[in-house]
Amino acid sequence: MEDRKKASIIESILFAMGEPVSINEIAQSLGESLADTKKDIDSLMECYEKEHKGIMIKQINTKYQMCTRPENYEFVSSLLYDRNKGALSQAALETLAIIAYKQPVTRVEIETLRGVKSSSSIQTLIDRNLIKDKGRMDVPGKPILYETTIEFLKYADIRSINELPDYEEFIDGIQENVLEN
Amino acid sequence: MEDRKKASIIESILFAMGEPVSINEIAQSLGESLADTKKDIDSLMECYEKEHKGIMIKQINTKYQMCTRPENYEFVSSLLYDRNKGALSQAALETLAIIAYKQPVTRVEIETLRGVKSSSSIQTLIDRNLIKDKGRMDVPGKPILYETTIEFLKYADIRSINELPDYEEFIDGIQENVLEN
Amino acid sequence: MNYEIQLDEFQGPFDLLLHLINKNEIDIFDIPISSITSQYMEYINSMKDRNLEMTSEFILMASRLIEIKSKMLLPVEENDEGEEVDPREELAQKLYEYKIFKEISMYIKGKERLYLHTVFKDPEYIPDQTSAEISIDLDELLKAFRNIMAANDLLEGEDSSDVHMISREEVRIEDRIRHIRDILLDCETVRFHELFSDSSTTQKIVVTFLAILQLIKNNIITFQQDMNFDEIIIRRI
Repeated sequence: MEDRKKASIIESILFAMGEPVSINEIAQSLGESLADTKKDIDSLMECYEKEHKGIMIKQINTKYQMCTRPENYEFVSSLLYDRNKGALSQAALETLAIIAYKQPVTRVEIETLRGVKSSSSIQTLIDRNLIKDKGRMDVPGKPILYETTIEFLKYADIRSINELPDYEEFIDGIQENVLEN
Repeated sequence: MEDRKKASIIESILFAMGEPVSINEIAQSLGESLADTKKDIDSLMECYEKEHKGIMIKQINTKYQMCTRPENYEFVSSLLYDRNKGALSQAALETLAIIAYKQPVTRVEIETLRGVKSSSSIQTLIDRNLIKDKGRMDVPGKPILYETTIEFLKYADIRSINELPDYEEFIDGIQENVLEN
Repeated sequence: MNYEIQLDEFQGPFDLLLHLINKNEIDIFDIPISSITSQYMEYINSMKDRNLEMTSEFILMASRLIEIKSKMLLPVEENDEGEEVDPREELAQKLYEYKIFKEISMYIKGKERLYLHTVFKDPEYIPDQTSAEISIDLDELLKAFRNIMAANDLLEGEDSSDVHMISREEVRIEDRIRHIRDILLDCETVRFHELFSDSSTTQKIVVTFLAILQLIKNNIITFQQDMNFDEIIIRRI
């Protein structure tokens, strides 16, 4: 595989994962040795630094993660704050919807359904008091289970989770009465 | 501000926001005019394309969003979850084709063109966020009108609905087929 | 004729007709109606043989084809402008338009892979310092959940009601007869339209109507209508 292709794949992986990814995982996905993979990642990092790119690759022990360049923080944070002020982001709403309907639920279950890493959305929902930790599931790895809070009921203006609309029913008036036609 | 700095900030914003960001938001954050911002984004997009970067910038109407390069999907999906993001059925595809080209359009019009009932295909497309209710037609019975969504633009890989090929092109395609047979 | 193509592969009668037209390599605007009609009927019958009930669209098209076929035997009609009218014209137009949209659907399908292979990411987390109140719109929440479930094919999808074959069990005429008799146990009369109040699909309406006819034939019920366009009253005998 040529270097540019490898660099491109590493970028895709780090972007999609959003959280620290071990060098083993990247090497495995590329089908390359650890040493070669390390070289590829290093040269990508160097290139990001040299060009002062808005995205940085951070190394944490043997893991790598993408993040925004701290110097640009002021430009980013004002936008993020503005968005957070009002309603929830679509990402947070989706995450909340899964937790509301499937609770108690683990992060992996949420991410499998959404197909997107969701730890930042979960954190946002915890900050906003809409969901909380409900202990750990008794399986290997003991993942945290999430459930909605009393505040969630208040904001949604319902008395209990049972009052959530039934999701298996048609929501639209598509099945208009045939007799009317 | 020098161009490289602006490019870097745009990258940071698009990465941090994750979701589609309007050109207005970016311009405001940069403190630049819309026209200049547009130029900066365009040249950044071009550069990403030229270098086959693992991250792409997609334009959807007047918004921009970062995503992974689809060619790298196999390498990313091995690390992400096995999400069984399903393909659309033929029935749903036909319904979507009609809505895309005839919008806004009623269920009855769709069914007349397809020759079969289409209410559950319509529901599927609504659930997939590819079409939406656009109010009701001002005729007896007040039927619901359907139109495509922003998500449809992502699906069709176009920036706006005007970028769909002309209806006539498909007629030509059919006629070529007829001649070939 | 071989039946390797199964009827349930067709989106509807238009789709089946287009298949026959392609197979026979004929022009949409010059369909040999007699041969296509008999091929169409053969498919329909094969479906019956497999004990599958068809949706009304397939049957309706069969009657339409037969109507066109009989018109072709009559002297050529002329329209108001004195032009000869081809009885096949209207159907051909519809098939042609359907074919175009089928073509467009293939084009859209071609884009799908790219879409399914693109990964987006969530907004980065920043500590919340606003602590502003938010209101949660339940409709939005439900919509978000249905979007996710639909993307994973976990909702009861279109295949539960858009199907081209409905299993015979779904609405049986015996059940409708029993239902009507049950209603008439409690009261001597019932208004005609009330018998249809729970008939949400065309199939249910048709079956309910057949059940009424059957009950009249067996002298179990009778009906009366005082004046034209008055409500029809069903009365048990």
